[in-house]
Amino acid sequence: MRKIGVFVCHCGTNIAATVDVKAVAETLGREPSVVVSEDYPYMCSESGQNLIKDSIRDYGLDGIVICSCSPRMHENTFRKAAASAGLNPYMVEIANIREQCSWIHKDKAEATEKAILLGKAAIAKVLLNTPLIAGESGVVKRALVIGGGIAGIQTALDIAEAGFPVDIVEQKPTIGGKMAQLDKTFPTLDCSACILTPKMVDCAQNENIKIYSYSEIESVSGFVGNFTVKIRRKARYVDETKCTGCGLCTEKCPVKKVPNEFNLGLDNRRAVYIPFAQAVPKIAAIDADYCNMLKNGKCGLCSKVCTVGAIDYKQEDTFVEERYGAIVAATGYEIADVSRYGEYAYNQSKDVVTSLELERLMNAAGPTGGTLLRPSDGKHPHTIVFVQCVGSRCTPDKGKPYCSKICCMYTAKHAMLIREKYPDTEVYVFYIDVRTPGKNFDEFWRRAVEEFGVHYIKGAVGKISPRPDGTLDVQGSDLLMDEQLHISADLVVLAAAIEPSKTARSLATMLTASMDTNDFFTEAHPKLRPVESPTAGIFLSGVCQGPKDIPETVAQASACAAKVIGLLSKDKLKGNPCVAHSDEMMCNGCSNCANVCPYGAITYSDKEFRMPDRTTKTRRVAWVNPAVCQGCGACTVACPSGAMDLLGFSNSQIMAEVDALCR
Amino acid sequence: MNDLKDRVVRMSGSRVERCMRCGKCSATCPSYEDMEYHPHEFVYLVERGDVEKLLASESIYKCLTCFACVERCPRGVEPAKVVEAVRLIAVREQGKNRLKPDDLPALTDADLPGQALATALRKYAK
Amino acid sequence: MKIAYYPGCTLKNRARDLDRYARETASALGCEFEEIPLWQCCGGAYTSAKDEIATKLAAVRALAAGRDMGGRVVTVCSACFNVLAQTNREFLVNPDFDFKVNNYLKGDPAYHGEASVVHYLTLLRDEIGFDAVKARVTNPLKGKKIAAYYGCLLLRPSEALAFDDPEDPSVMEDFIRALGAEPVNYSMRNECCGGYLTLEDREAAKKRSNAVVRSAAENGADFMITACPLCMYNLTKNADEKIPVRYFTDVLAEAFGLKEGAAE
Amino acid sequence: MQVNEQTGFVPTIVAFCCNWCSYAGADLSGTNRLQYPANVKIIRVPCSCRVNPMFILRAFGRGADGVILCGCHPGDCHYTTGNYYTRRRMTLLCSMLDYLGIERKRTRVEWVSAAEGAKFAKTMRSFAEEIAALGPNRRLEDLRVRKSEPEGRVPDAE
Amino acid sequence: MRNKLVERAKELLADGTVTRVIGWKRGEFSYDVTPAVFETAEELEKDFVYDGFCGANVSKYLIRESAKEGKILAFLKPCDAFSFNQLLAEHRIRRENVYAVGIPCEGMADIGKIRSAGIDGVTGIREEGEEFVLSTLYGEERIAKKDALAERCLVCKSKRHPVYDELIGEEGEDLPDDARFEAVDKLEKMTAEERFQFWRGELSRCIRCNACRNVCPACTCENCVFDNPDSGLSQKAAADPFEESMYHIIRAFHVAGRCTDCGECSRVCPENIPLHLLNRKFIKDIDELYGAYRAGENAENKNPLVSFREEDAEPSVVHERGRA
Repeated sequence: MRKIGVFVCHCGTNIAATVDVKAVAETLGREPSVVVSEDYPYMCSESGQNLIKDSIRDYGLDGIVICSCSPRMHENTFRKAAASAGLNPYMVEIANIREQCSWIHKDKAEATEKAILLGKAAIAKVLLNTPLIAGESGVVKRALVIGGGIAGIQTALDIAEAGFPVDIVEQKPTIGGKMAQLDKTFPTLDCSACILTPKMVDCAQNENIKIYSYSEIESVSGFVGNFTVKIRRKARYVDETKCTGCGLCTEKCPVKKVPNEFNLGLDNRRAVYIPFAQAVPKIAAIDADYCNMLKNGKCGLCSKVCTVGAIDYKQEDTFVEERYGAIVAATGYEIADVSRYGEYAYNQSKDVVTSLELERLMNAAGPTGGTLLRPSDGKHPHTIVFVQCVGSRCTPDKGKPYCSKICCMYTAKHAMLIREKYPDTEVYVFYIDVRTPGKNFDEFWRRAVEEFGVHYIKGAVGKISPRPDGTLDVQGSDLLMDEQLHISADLVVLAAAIEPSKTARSLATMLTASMDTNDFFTEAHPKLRPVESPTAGIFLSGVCQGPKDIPETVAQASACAAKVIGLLSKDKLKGNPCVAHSDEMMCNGCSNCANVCPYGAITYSDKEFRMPDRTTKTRRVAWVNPAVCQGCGACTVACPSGAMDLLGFSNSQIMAEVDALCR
Repeated sequence: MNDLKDRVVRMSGSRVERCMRCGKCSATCPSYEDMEYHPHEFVYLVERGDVEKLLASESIYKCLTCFACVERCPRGVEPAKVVEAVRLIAVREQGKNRLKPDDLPALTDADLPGQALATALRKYAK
Repeated sequence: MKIAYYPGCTLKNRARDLDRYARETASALGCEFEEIPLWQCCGGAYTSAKDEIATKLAAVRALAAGRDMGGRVVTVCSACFNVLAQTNREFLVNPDFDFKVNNYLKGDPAYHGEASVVHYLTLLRDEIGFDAVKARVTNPLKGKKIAAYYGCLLLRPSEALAFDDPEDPSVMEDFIRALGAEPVNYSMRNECCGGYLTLEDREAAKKRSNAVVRSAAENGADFMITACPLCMYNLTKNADEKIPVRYFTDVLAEAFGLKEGAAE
Repeated sequence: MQVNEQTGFVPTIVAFCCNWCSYAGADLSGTNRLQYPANVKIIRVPCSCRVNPMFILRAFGRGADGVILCGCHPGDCHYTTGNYYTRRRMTLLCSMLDYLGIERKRTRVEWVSAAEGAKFAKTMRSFAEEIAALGPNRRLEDLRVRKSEPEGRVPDAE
Repeated sequence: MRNKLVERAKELLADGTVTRVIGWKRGEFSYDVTPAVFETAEELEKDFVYDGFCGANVSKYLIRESAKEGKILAFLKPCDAFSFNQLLAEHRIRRENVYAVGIPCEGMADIGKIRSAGIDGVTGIREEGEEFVLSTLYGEERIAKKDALAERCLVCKSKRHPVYDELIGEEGEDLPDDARFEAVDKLEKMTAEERFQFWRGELSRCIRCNACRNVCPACTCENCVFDNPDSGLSQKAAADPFEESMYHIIRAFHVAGRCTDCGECSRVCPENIPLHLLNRKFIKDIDELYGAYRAGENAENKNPLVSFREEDAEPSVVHERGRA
């Protein structure tokens, strides 16, 4: 028989005024296994704790029940006290006789009776408690950053600066992401490439950073501190170790009509290409969909001109497997499809463009060399209309239900830059609201209006009609004037909604990280843990978590890096010992538990069992990784055979409580 | 609190409270110029419960029910259905038929299709 | 192929050609239009109000007849198409409507939206196929620049009608190409012609027709085609600019050599 | 203590509360001194999804007159998805108990957040009232045993 | 049909595709047919039966059989195939060790019904159109199928095999569910008091023989909770009469979302308790609340109890449905 000690706290008068604490201690003291039962004014005080510690030692207690305030308040205090007296901290149970008894009842007899019952339930439970030891697991001191945009770059640089190796996996042939495509950045109007490309170079030169460009995540297994990731290195048909990035092949390639994705298809590139001049790594890649040699074996020109013999038409996808302690998702965003809003005629006219296309049209390295020209006829546009909120703030059937957050500011930027460079151009912006919270942001858009004379019209555009003379008839509303107006525009710019990368969902599945209905990664807590996924060891950087601009992205990226560094600095991770465990003798191998586990903590393997008749039998059984399990218990109920149980809240413990309370 | 508003909302099935006041309905409306109250104002006034103003306005007879606003509204508010509900409340009142069968001969010519008469009666009379 | 056919009132008087050529061209393509017996006028307009039940019963009866005649109803007139399709849709999304209608219908067999409604144009596109149409053309309309006019009734509400992309439709353009002519793309093709407002406020209606016809003319159309008698009226009677407007079935009959004194 | 005034019946009520929301909600109603009947006894579980339907049956078996399960609001689960499973399991269990003719009001599921102290107290008050009005739990008793027992009530299993 | 199956089985044994065959073997009486494993052509010729009494579901036996060496040929009626597939979904059967042959089923006879019709001493059965022809010790008797078919066959859910390697006979189709839920529907429409009386009457007959559990192809746990002293449920001797009913509730809950409604539980119950009405209630609720779901439909589907939708109904729906 176990020896249990009971300690009833008065909490000054908080408990003692409504509960007859002496009676409680006395009654519980008569319970069969209770060898000591005491009451004390403040059990959490040092002397109260000493009373507990002394009793544990003096009576050789196997478990203790504290009748006091909520376990959410002092469970840890009493566990520590128990531990210091040599009792396993998980042999402590709390009966909550303050919040759930003395504070809510007035009748002393009633409250006392209830307190006794709660105490009995706690005794019933503690009799079935088992000593638990929090498991420890090691930490692989290497981080993986998925996505090489500004978010991924910043996170990687910060982690590398702290001295930890970090790998960047980027699906494009170069890092840089969307920011590399931008012309200027708000609210300072500094050149995007000028501030980004040095960081890209830093990445390439930092010896702690390894860049896997033109690569994708193939699979992820493991758990916090110890992930194993398989990376697919797509064949680029150019030997990375040999290519010097001289660009000769890209000049000689005879296939000239490949839509240039870096310029959003506004001009063409060759079948062998380097995305842009400052690409990192600056290594060519061959586009297998267009290359004549790869398609029908005829050509081979690039191979002939390459002086270092880097071209390799036989290259195949290869795989790298690496272990990481932490993984950062930095998968960024895409521009949502605006062609579904046919009234804006995006598909009908080349002169209706998205804002990102406009960035390229204004960029000195873009298809027009930085001179703003209409895509249809290459002429200067004189009247430009901007349409805000295209696809944002819609009901879910009509588009994105969220505000894309960056459009108000970049539109003000575009309008301002255009008016500055081409003062003869009239610029109109149709807006629903102008949303500019942020340092120097509101001042920025006011400048667009006040100093640069941009016409802001509160209203919407209903229809854009291409006319035979090449102009666009923009029919809109001006809600303040209460009129419908027509503007004959040369160029229309749509502030398209942004959406998470299409690759994010499959990645989230691999990471067992949760996502919201819009495919943004969910944070562990929206306010207090904004850069972590609820899945331990997975961190979030940049727009993959929600729309944000560059300053915010960089801030979050660094915050994310701090969290990663915090994790990688630890040698051992201590787990919560109240985790699920599966009795493999009873496990059916049905996978129900794995199906409900939100953390991917459960894996299966075939295991041999010796049968009573000395034969062996192979069965598929579940195993819970205690380092990953968070102890919710969903699996215990999903398990049909009862093989799965939860330490600290086992079936028998809970049923003992039920029995005690229903008696 | 407001019977008329409730009726309009019930008849139209429109979720006026979803409106974010972007004005796209009014940007799209072909009858805009001929209206005193425009589609977005219909939605707003109904949401505010000011249906009487709309009932008294000629605007209710100007909507073509072309459904462009319904199609393009980013919030699924369906302004044309709001206009239609207000108009029906107006014409259903005793003696408030906008168009009477007796008016028709004067408005008709030899080419006018029967469809126009049927539609107009359905829209303007009870 | 046999299919239940709902002609509608206008096709029985003002727009007889629309009706006649529809039947004849369909027949030439191996499709018999079988007229629904004892049909009544659809009402010309679908009233969106939820409490309007009685005004939709004629459409419901036509739909029920269509269900019993093979499951589908084909229409040629845009308005009839719009009313029948919207009515049918309501059965599928609004159980309350189903319940009330069937209360009215007591005596008649119940109807729950089992039929489907197709327009002759989508029948040509989806089932007969424009290739078959093209193959049947004996008198191609070479060199003709034709502006397809959709108006509103064929396209909106797109969710209920599921006819074509409401902002950038293509079925009539493909139709025109099948006949050997060249479609004219102009932005007003899906905007309203003024509709029934012509009775109430002809001046307002005129503005609409003018905008449509001007847009077609600007883009170099020789003539326009439509599926709607009311559009036909407004575009020809109300617009200041004069471009010939013809029914699409009329043009189809011409290309098939079914019209006397074919081709100009 | 909730008592049925007419019959003097004092119901036994078990409340399963998830540690992160509802148990914290119960604590909050205590902190705010919001009263609810002393018949309600709380069992703490990490998540509502830890509650096996058999715990509820066990409670009924051992003499509970009402069982209530409280968890985080769907979408707010500390473990992201636990209460979605709870919702399905409990819906089916409630439906089954109802199908067996056990008064459906004896089992209840409520979502109570850590901030909803007032809701917790109110919910417990109304549940206790309902159970008091329903009277002692009728069980699916065995006719074979019933012969030797006094009318109506089966002895508690101890 | 029986001969066709035997021929095919012999071929597959002969060419080495399989080493064993699972089918049905006659017991002491002609209607007392049980699943059996055959290893040779001779055994097959001698003992293999396939007739209107072969209601037993063989899929559960495959858990044990597929763990052995060598491939086994399994003849699966549509019902068996659904159970088989569900067991595959739960990784209980080694698929590579089973050669599944789908066989047609025109419904199985209920010996109880035949006896109640006054036909005794049955020695054989065969089908003739809409009738069963029974040879008895006293001569031949005929009975309309509708009067002799087992309840589960009268409301047959499907004549289709969701999984097979080979099919003998024509593939059938899913059948409409309307009739299947009539009895559940009827119970739902009763008052709570009537339902209570009904179930108390039914479940009080239970003698805890565990036959329902032992036959159930979903009840395949390595170690059943009712046999496990640590589960808190092992009621070797029920402490309380309530637990008798609880046994059936827990059992139904354990198989919820996994039960293929094969009806074996009711077939084997010596007290004729309509246990399938508990399982069917769950199936009906799942269909109505979470979308039509058929356990065993395919091996990839997720049991509705281990999946969810954010917009799922609240448990209070039970109360609301009650009011309607």
